[in-house]
This record gives sequence, structure tokens and C-alpha cells, in this order.
Amino acid sequence: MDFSFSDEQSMLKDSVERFIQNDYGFEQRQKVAALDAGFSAENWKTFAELGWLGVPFAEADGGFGGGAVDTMLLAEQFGKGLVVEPYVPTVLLAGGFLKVAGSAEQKHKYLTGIIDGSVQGAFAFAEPQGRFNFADLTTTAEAAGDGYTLNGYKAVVINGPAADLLVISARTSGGQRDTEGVSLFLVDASAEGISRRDYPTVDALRASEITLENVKLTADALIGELGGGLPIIDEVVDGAILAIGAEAVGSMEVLYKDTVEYCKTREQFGQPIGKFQVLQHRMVDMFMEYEQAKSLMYMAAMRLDEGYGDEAAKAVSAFKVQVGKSGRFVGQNAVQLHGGMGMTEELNIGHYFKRLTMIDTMFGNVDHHLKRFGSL
Amino acid sequence: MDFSFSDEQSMLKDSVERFIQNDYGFEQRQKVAALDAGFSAENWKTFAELGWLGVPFAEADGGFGGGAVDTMLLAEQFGKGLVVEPYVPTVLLAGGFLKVAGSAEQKHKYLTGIIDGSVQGAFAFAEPQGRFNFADLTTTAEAAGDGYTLNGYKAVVINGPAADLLVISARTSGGQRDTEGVSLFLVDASAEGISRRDYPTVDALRASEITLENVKLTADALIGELGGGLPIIDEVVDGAILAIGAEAVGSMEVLYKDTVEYCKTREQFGQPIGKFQVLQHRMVDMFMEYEQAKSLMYMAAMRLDEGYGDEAAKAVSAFKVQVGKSGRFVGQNAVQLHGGMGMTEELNIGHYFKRLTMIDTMFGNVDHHLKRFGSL
Amino acid sequence: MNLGLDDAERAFQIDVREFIDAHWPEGAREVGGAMAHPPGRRSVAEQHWYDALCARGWSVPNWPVAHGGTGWTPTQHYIWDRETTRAECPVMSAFGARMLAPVIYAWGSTAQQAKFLPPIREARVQWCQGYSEPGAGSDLASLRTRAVRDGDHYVVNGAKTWTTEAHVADWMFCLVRTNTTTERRQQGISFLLIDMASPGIEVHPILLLGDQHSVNSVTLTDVRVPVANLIGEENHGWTYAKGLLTHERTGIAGIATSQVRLGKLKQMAACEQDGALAEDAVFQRKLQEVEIELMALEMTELRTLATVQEGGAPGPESSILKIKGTELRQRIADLQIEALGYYGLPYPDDLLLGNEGPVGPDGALDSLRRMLYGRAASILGGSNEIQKNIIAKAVLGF
Amino acid sequence: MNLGLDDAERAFQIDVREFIDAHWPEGAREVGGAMAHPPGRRSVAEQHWYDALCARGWSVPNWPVAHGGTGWTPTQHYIWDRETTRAECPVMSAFGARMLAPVIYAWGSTAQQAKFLPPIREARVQWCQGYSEPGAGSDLASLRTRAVRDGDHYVVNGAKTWTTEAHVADWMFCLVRTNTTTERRQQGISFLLIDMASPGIEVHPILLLGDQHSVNSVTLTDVRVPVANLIGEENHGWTYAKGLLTHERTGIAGIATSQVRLGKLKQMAACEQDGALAEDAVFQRKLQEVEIELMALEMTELRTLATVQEGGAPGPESSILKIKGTELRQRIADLQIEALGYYGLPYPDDLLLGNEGPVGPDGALDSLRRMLYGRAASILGGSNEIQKNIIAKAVLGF
Repeated sequence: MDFSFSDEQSMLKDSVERFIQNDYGFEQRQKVAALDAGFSAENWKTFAELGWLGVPFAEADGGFGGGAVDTMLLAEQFGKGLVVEPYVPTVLLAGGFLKVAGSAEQKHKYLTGIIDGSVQGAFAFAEPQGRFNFADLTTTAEAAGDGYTLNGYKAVVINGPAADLLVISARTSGGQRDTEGVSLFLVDASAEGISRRDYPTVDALRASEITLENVKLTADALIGELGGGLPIIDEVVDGAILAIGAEAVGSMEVLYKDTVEYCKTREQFGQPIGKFQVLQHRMVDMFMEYEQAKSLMYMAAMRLDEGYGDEAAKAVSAFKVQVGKSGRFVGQNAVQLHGGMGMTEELNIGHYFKRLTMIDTMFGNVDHHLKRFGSL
Repeated sequence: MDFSFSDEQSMLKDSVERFIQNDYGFEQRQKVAALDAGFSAENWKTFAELGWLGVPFAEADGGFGGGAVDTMLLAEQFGKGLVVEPYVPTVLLAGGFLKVAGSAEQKHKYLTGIIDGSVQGAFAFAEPQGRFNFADLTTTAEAAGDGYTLNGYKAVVINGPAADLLVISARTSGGQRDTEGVSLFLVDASAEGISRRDYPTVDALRASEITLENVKLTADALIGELGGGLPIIDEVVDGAILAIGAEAVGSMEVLYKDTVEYCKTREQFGQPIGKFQVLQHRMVDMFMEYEQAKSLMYMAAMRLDEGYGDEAAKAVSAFKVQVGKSGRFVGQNAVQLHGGMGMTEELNIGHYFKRLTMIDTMFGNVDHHLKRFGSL
Repeated sequence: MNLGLDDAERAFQIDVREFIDAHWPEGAREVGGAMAHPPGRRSVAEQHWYDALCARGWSVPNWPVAHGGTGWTPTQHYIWDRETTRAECPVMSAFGARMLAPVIYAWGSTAQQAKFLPPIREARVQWCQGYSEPGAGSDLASLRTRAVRDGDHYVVNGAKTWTTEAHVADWMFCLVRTNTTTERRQQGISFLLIDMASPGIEVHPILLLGDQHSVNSVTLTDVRVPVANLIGEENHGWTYAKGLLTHERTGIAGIATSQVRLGKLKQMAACEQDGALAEDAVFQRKLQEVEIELMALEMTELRTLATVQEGGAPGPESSILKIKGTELRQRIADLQIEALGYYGLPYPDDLLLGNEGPVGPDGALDSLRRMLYGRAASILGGSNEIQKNIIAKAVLGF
Repeated sequence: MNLGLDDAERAFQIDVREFIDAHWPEGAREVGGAMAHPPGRRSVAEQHWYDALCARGWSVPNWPVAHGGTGWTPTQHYIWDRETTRAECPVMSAFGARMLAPVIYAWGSTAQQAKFLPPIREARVQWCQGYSEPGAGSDLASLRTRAVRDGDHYVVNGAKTWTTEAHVADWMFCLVRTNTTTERRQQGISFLLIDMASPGIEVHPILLLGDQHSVNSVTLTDVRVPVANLIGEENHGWTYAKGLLTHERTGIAGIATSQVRLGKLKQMAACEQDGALAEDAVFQRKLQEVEIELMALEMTELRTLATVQEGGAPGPESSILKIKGTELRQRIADLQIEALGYYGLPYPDDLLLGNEGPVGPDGALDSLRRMLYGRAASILGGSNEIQKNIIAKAVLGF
């Protein structure tokens, strides 16, 4: 057992930390989030230059050869800065599918663009009726000649507006919720038959509703085995959960520390409100929630780095449960202890709260992952 | 709508309150609880003389003609004194079955004795495999000649050691958990084939494991319709739940008030510990839990007095859920705030805590009644 | 002791229902209540409702009969609140009718009562509350807005914040400091009524999470207020304000509103396309828990009302209603988001990208706004921590 | 960063398992750990276990190697704790080995180290802790037991309470007041080692909920204690005791014990006759929640241990372990009672009616005792409220 970081990991962490501190203050973040695109192309270029977009990919594919711990370190810092750039959808989801299940040709075709920052990606999986069940699909891909024809509707596709490359889950056989018969396709976002409705999310990301009408795909659009998409989704999404969970941990750290600072300086009834024992203990609870979430973050990352399987999946679900609970507690109480100020759009606190609340929903909330944890 | 008590009700309340204050202090209670019988025959005589044993019964049957509100007022005071006398098993359960489903002959035969204090009763329903399901029965009653033969095993029969009259649930038809086919029998506790293992409970009551081996019953032992016992059990037990819940409310009142007093006088770190805001707020939470439980106690009593049905059953389950939660919170925190003293057998606090914990289990715990509430 | 309605009460209930059906038809109903977005300018339907209320004499049921109240029993008030909330009737802004009016009829002069009460009763004038100040939060007594006497006017200088509805209000009732040399901070405060059209008043919006503009900051620069607009005695304003705060706490429980929202949530969970939530024992349990707590709180409120009927104003126990009421509202809002699944993410708000209309199921965006803005419920009007201090002191005797 | 065991660590794990199999065979295992009933006099099997530990040099793994410790890495300690807890091995009383010993090897004289450490290491002498006093509770610094110098002795008068194992202890380490005129209450306190066989010591049992006698009150009347038994300097005892309290907090987390108990509870729920609990989504959810929190706490403990390896003693963060560890233990105990259903009621304890043996499923009575006695976990050793004060001050800087 070893809890220390390698030199490469420490360097990566320091580099992201510096960027957040110097170039991603709250005001800058708010400006970036208010851009039409919802993120800064310039920042994205910087990410590429600093090598962050290649972190999870094999060196043979032009990447950094990093593992889950590396992703975790990066995402934790992103969470401190409330980074809106679409790292998760592009690098960990679209890129993740290529890494886990892509053929040599597919990797060759797309990974360079992802790593150099020229290609944006997104994973279109959710459907209005499906809640958190990846297998609940009414979108279908029917064999048509040499390829497939996609029809269906995908909900809340994060980074849909910017994505060049979509990974789309669709049913190729079986009933609506069968675990078999789920297939994955790499789809050019500008393909004929795709139409989008774009909108922002509560936490200032950009998402789309996507309608698929007779979208024609060639045979090489299939990623992984036909009908065998579900285990791939589990593996790729668990990697993404580690990242958004680590973001949450970073956000919680900012929230509990900012709240402590605020309570030390803010005076009421003739003394800093931090003198009130009830508020002190609440902050202790926030601190403990943060520490517990951080502990499971390490656990999930290390289990994922041991190789994907039930142990790793279980650790990821445990982490997601903890993140959901801790995030809610820390977020709500940071707002509460900041009083009216915590409710304003102009202070950072409420924005962290919103992000934490949305992270709980993303890829399945507390209840969903408790059940998954119990079933593994 | 009317929240006031009638004159009779106020008089009943005052009479019990006086008895608890004058004759049932904590030391006296501990002496009574330590008696072999687990309660005081003399107190029981007093209850009879004061008319309390006749409260729920019709005036025509020699009772007081009271309703659920009357039972509630009486039991709430009992809860303040942690009364160990078996009012619930004798008057509300054994007596309750007679009142709700007894024939004129059965009432005539037993009610006088219950009301004058000469007969003790108990309801033998639980079985080791059955958890909180009244219909889950392996005890059987088989038709035999003119009567029935009982065989089976009953667990944790409260007041089993003292009971002269047992009401026993047994299956007369159907599968182990069918709602139909449950029958109720009035059984002389000294009948041949009945053997007991007696023991005290955590909250200083007395209970028995009862083995039934070829116990012969005559036809008139059946109470209610053959196979139609379950709705009767629901009605009678819901009346008993109101009573033990009201006891819990009385106990919570003592606990929160004693804790407030203790924290005002007990000094630590140079000041009364009640100066610590965290403890103050905890006591506010205790107070609120008590008030919420009391509110649902009134609701349950009033709904029961409107006539038994789903509305009443739902109110009773809601009350039992609240009592379980509030009782746990108030009990545990009363112990916590009393520190080491709260843990000692010599102080009253721990005994209230034990009683509240056991009331949560009795007739189904929080989870059970939440489910029942949802199903009604 | 009984919970049932007697014949007269049942007749009243029918009366109320008929009145609602006549004047607030089904269309365009939206749950009102204390935490909904406060009204800006009114719709035609709303104005019709208020006019009907005034015509029937039901616009200010809580007031003393002498001033236009209804003299209802607590049960009648309870029936009225339930029926109007269930029908999602518009709710008159609390600032005039429920918060200021009790001060005026208790401590205002006859002239002030004649001038200010009728327009409130007739819903013709909107009020806002000038209590909180920048940097003061729940600690009202630390206020610094100054009022200096100049002939038959006060000249007021200072700033107020978290001022709900200031941007649509005609008048503001305001706490100002008239004496700066007192021993206790609660002394030297006066209670002034200020015309929002007065020169020197500026209103700036404060955007809150989930809100679309209801809260403001207000600056007052050399605002001249006639001495005739002073309530009661100079320097005694704290006393009047304190009485008023108790009234604010009962109003804020919002039990009937929570019941309506819980009902809708249960319906939504039951109607869900694949039935996942309807069959989810864990989610159902959460709904049942909230429902039971709401039942308990409703009974607690009824008990409080019964006490009020006997003794007058609600005591500090009413803080329970504030604490538990806001907690429950927040929990229901959280459960609504849970039920939405991924459709709890979209926020096509005009504050961000421009509004193209809703995404996902009906009401999803409103649920989100309510969840976000609902966090204020445990902060504003005296945070829940302050409410617990009040109970600790006033009920438990610490 | 990795959680796996390397080859050496794996070899060590095998070694430990073999040692346990050899010296603590399956029979008569019972979960030990901090909250189990503390040992009275030992059974033969226990004594054999301690002898084997001593022979192997594993009786006090946490001590410095110079004094007989093992010099294990944190991972080895972790392996040792897990394996011995899972096998329900006897646990040496913490008072001597984990609480007093660090004080002696840090501040004791060479003579004291030579005299007192070996018998602790060899599990030949039992200690108890004379800290709390009647009326003082968690406020240790208010202690009033006096020690007055008389030649080469101190004469001690006073009373201690909540003294666990005093009735079976050979010695007591004790805080006494040697100077009553200091400015701060923490000054003027000395750390004395007192032979429990000394004339003037009386031990009285205190019966606690669910306990069968582990706690006592101790009175000291003119007890003569050689000056040679003073640790460190006179009047500096508070410093030594403070260091010791940190050690107490790590010991009390009891994570491995909780894991064992949760495992048994899961098994019980799965084996239940009619499967009601195994299929009960709500109950299963509670088990899953506890399991996840335990995982988190285990990782938190491992992180703390890793820090210890780098920097020495565990910091105030270890209070998390105390708070969360006791909360989880209490929750598991509550869930055990829930799982028992009606068999959570019987309490055939010799304190009440005379003991005829168990009623209901195996271990029901133990579960009840544990649930009741377990309430002490969040009170003794510095209540959880005090622990939060410590974190607020030392970690958050209030």
C-alpha cells in the first residue's frame, strides 16, 4: 500500500493547480461560462499544449500514458476552479470509448484530434424514459446494407453543442431494457438526419437534445462488439464518474474553506459568526464530509488502476454515493452559512452548490449507486 | 374541529397525573419493577378502584365508556411514570378483543374480571419467523370434535407470566402468510398443554415464550369469525399502538425537560453546559421531536374516535413512525447530554431510553409502519 | 376533541369552494405561497381575484373585524388556507396585509389607520420591508440607516438590502436609527413609512439563485419623510418590529403549499413512463416520510392556532413552524429534482443563453428554480439557526 | 499510489494468519475491540494467546523498537489489525499498552521505563486510568484530587469516576493536583502511577446500561505514593496527558470490529427464515450506506496512518476517527436490534430476574447489551461534541 504520488503525478497536479490559480479565478470563470460556446477555445488550446488532453491515452497513441490517479488529480483541480471546459465529454467519454474499445483504425482516426484539441466529443446515452439505466433504449440501429441506420432521441447530451464526434448508444437487438443488444456507434455530429436543440445546464455547461432520423452509418462506425456495448459503457462511465466525483471533492474543499474564512470575518451580534458553536460544528461536519469523500476518491482511483472489474465498479459506486451525500451537505450548508450572500449569483458559493447538485444527478444519483453497490 | 378535552377527560388526566406524581416516583417504580411479578398487585387494585381498568369499555359492560382520547390521556401519564403495570396487555389487548369482537357471553364471562382487576390478560401473536406480520403463523388450530386443538409456539408474549387469559392467534386455514384463515381464541392460561418460559424485557416488563401442545379448546373459545381474525387484530392492535405511542410521548416530555434542567445546573469548563449553543440546539430539536409526536398522537386518537377504518389506521401508522423516530432521537440524545450519568442504571434517563427503544419495536418498527402507511 | 367539521364549518367550506370556482377558474393556476416568485405587476385574472375578495370582504381574513377582518374561527381560517392553496389562488403580498397591518392597527394613530389600512385591504397598494441592511443579515438591531428630524420631516440616509418586491412596491415600512447614543442597540430605533416615489430612493436588483428578480438593494439619500409617517413613538420602533416578526414566522410555514407540491410529486412518480419511481421502495419511503412529517406539522399548526384563539398572538412555539416548514419545503424540492433524473440538469434561463422554452417534462424548470431559490427559505426572515436560538431562550428558558 | 499488497506484505499476511490459526483456534471466538466488555480475569485460551504474542515479540506492535515494538510499516499494522479482528482475537487492555506506555517511553525516567514497560509488554500487569472525577466529565482540567508531598511520598486524597477496569487493575495512572494556586487550571497537575493495592483505595462498581460491570468509582484516602512514581516533572502532567488523549482517539475508531459486526449482520439478514430482510430494499439500503461509510472511514484511517509514518503522532484529524467510528458502531448496533424484531425485547439478565440462558436467536442478548452499552462510545474518552470542538480549533482554526 502506498499513498504517495509519483513525480509525474505531482508535476501534473502542480501544473493544473497553477493554471487554476493564475488563469481561472471566479470572475474569469464567469466570463468564460457566459460565452456563447460555454467555454473558452483558448483555454482548450492551453489544455492541449500542456498535454492534459492526452493524459489517459497510451503513449503509443500519442498520449501521456496516465491512469485513473492522474485523471483524478487533474479533475480535482478542475473542480476547485469550476472549470466548464468539456474535458469529461471529450477526453474521458468520447476518448474513453476509443481507448477502451476502439479498433486501431478508429483510434488512429480520432485520437490525434482529441489530443491536439481539434476534435470535441460527447456521449449521447440518456433517453427521456430511461432514468439512469444505460440499457433502457428506444433508439435503434438497424442493419442496412453494409452499415446501420440510426433512429431515436437522446436527452441531455453534455457538450452536444460543440461536439464533432458523438458516441451514441442504440439498441441492435433485444427488448427495451435487455442488457444484451446494446451497441455503440461513432457518429459524425454533422451527419445528415441529426438535429439538435441546445441549452445551458444549471451548472453552466452546454447540452443538447438530439433527434436521430435515419442517420446512415457505415460498418466501421460500430465500436466494440455488436450488442456488447453495456460492459464498455460501464467501464468508460466509471472512469468519468471518478473525474466528476473528483471535481466535486475539489469543489467541496473550496466551499468548506471559504465558509470557514467567511465565518471568521463576518460579524453579527457584535462578533464574528464563527464564534457560534453551532456554526463551528456545522463546519466540522462539512470538513468531515469532505475528508470522507476524498478518502473514497483515492480508493476508487486506486481500484480502477488495478484493472477494471467488480471491485473497481463497487469502489466507484461507493465514491459516487459519498459524493452525492457529502456534496449536498457541503453545498447546502455553505449557502446556509453564507446567509443571503450565499444565495446571490455574484458570489462563487452558489455556483459550486449548483455544480455539486448536478454532479449528484450525473451518471446516476445516490439511490442509483447504492443499489448498484449492493448488486455488485 | 376542537382541541379541548371534556370535563370527564380532564378529570381522568388529573387523576392519573396525581397518582404518578405522588405514588410512582422513579425510586418507587424501580422497586416495583424489581418485584418477582414485575409489577405491583396493590397498584393494580388502585387502578381498578379509580376506574382506570374500565376506561375503554361500554357502560353497559360495566366500563367508563371512554374512547381513544381517554386511553391516550391515561397512557401519556403512564409514560411519564414509566408504569410497568400491564395495562396494555390486559385492558387494551385482551380486553380490546372482547370489546371489538367478543360475543355477549364472552364479554359477560371475562370483562367483569378485567375491570375489577382480578383477571390479567395477554395477546400471544408473535412467532419467531414472523417478524411484524400478524398473518405469518405456523401455530395452528385444528377442528377437533366440537372445538379446536392448538399447536404451535408463540414468542415474546408481553405479560405472559401473569396472564390468566390468553388471546392466541392461530391459523385455521390457508398458507403460512395468507390474510384469510387467521383465527383468534380465548384461552385459559392454565390449560393443559401450555408451557411457558418467562423472562424480563429490556424495559423491565415481563414476557414469555409459550409452547402450545395439543391444547384443547371448546367451540366458544373462538372470538370473531372463523378465519376472519386479521381485521380484528388490526383494529385492536391499533388501539394498543395509540397507547404505547402516548406512553412514548409522555416519556419524551420527561426526557427533554429533565435534560434541559440538567444542562442548566451541570457545570463544566466553568459554566453550565447548557450555555453551549450546540447543546441548546440539540435540546430544541428534542423539543420539536416531542411536539411533532404529540401532534400525531392527537391526530391518531381523534381519527380512532371517528370510527375504525383506513383513515384511522393510516393516522396510527403515521404516529408510530413518528414515535419511533422521535423516541430514538430524544432517548439517545437525553443519554448523550447527560454524559456518563445518562449511562448509569441508577438514573431515570437510561430507563426511559430503553423503554422508548422497545416501543419502536413493539407492534412493528418505523420501517414496518412506513410501508403500512404507504399501502393504506 | 375531534378533527371533523361541524355542519356550519362544512357549509363554510362549500361556500369557499364556490367562491373559488367562480373567481379563480382552473386555467393558469400555479402554486403560490410564500416561496413562489413574488408577484411583479398583476395579471388580469389576479386583479379580478383580488377585486372579488374585496367585494366579499375576504381580502384580509386575519385582521380584526373592526378593520375589515372576517372574525373567522381558527377552523375557518384553516379551511380557507387549504382550499385557496389547493386551488393555487393568488396570494396577496404578505408585506402589507400580514406584516405591516398588525403594526398599524396595534400602534398606528387613528389617522394612520384610516390612511394606510384601506388600500392594503383593497389590494391597491404594494408594500416592501426595509429591515435588513448590508452587512447586518439576521442581526437587525445593528442597523445604521439614520433618520434626522428636520422640522416636520425626517431626513433619511442609509441603505437596505434583501428588500423583496422593492422594485414593484409603492411604499416601504422601514426601521431607522433616530438616536445613536443609546445603551442598548435595540433602543433608538424608529418605525417609518416611506413613499417609494420619494426623491433620493434608488432600487437595484440582486439576482439570487433560481430567482428571476424579486430581491433588491435600496439606497436612501436625503429622503424626506413626513413626521406623520412615524408609527407610535420615536425610538420605540424595535418593540413594534419584534411583534411583527412573530407574525412573519407563522406565515412562512407554508404547509398547504407543501402538501400541494408533494401531491404533484407523488402523481409524477406514479405516472412516470417506466414506473421506476413508483416501484422504488426507497423513493416511496422518502415520500411517505415527508408526508408524515407534513401531517405532524399541520397538526402542530392547528394546535398553535387553537392556542392563538384562546390567548392572542402565537408564541415563540411558532418558530417550529418556520424551521420544520422550510426544511420540508426544501426536502420536497430536492425530491422533485431526484424524480426528474437527467431533466434536472437543463436550465434554459434567459439569464444565461436566451430562453427558447422548456426542455423535458412540464414544470421541470420551475422545480429547479424552486429548489435553488428554496435554499433562501431557511435563511431569510431569521435563519433557522436564529429560530432555534429563539426557542432555546423563550421555550426552554436558556 | 496503490492499495495492493506487495510480495513482502503478502508474506507477512500469511505469517499473521498462520500465527492466529496456531494460537487462537476457531472455538470460543467473540468480537473484541474497544467497546466489547472489557476483560475481567483471563481465560486459559486468552492467557495462551498473550503468551504466544510475547514469545513472538508481537504483543505491543505500536511501541518503539527499542522498547519491544515491532517496527512494522503502517501497512503491516493495518494487516495485523484486520486479521486479528476478523479472527476475533483477544485484545490487550488499551490502558497499559496503548495509553500509558507512550507516556512512559516519552517522558518516563530510565528506571521507570525498566520497571513499568516490561510487565505491560508481557501482559502481566493490568492498568486503569484515573482521569475523570465526579462532576467533571469531559472537563478533565477541573480535577480536584490532591497530592501533597510528604518526604519521599505524595499523599493523595480525592475521587475518580468512570474508571474502567479499576476492579481488576493492578495499577492506576492518575492525574492529581499538586499546586492549587496556578493561573490556568491546566497547570499544577501531575501524573502519578499508583499501586491499586495501596492502603486507602476503595473501588465501587457503577452499573451502566447493557454492561455487566466494567466501570467503577475509586476513592483515594491518604494514599501514599512514592515520589519515584511521578512521571516527568511535578505540575507538568497535563502536557503528558494531552499527548495521550490523541492516542486514545485513534484506538477508538474500531473500524475492523465494525466490519466484522456488519458482516455478521448481513449474514443474519440473508439467512433470516422468511427472507423478509434480505428482500427489504429499505433495510438493505441502510446496510449499504453503513458499508460505504465504513469503507470511507477505513481509507481515512489509512491516510492518517500514512501521515503518521511521515510525521509522528496522529494530529487532531484523528478526532474524525473517533466521531465517525463511534457513530457507525452505534448505527450497526441499532440495525442489529432492528433485524432482531421482537427478539430485541428479551433481556434475561442476572441483574433483573436471574439468568436462565438466552432467548431468541444466538447472540441476541449480546446485541442488546452492545446497543445499550454502545451509547457510551460517543460519551466516554471525550464526548463527540468535545471532539468537534477539537477539530474546530485545531483544524479549522477557530
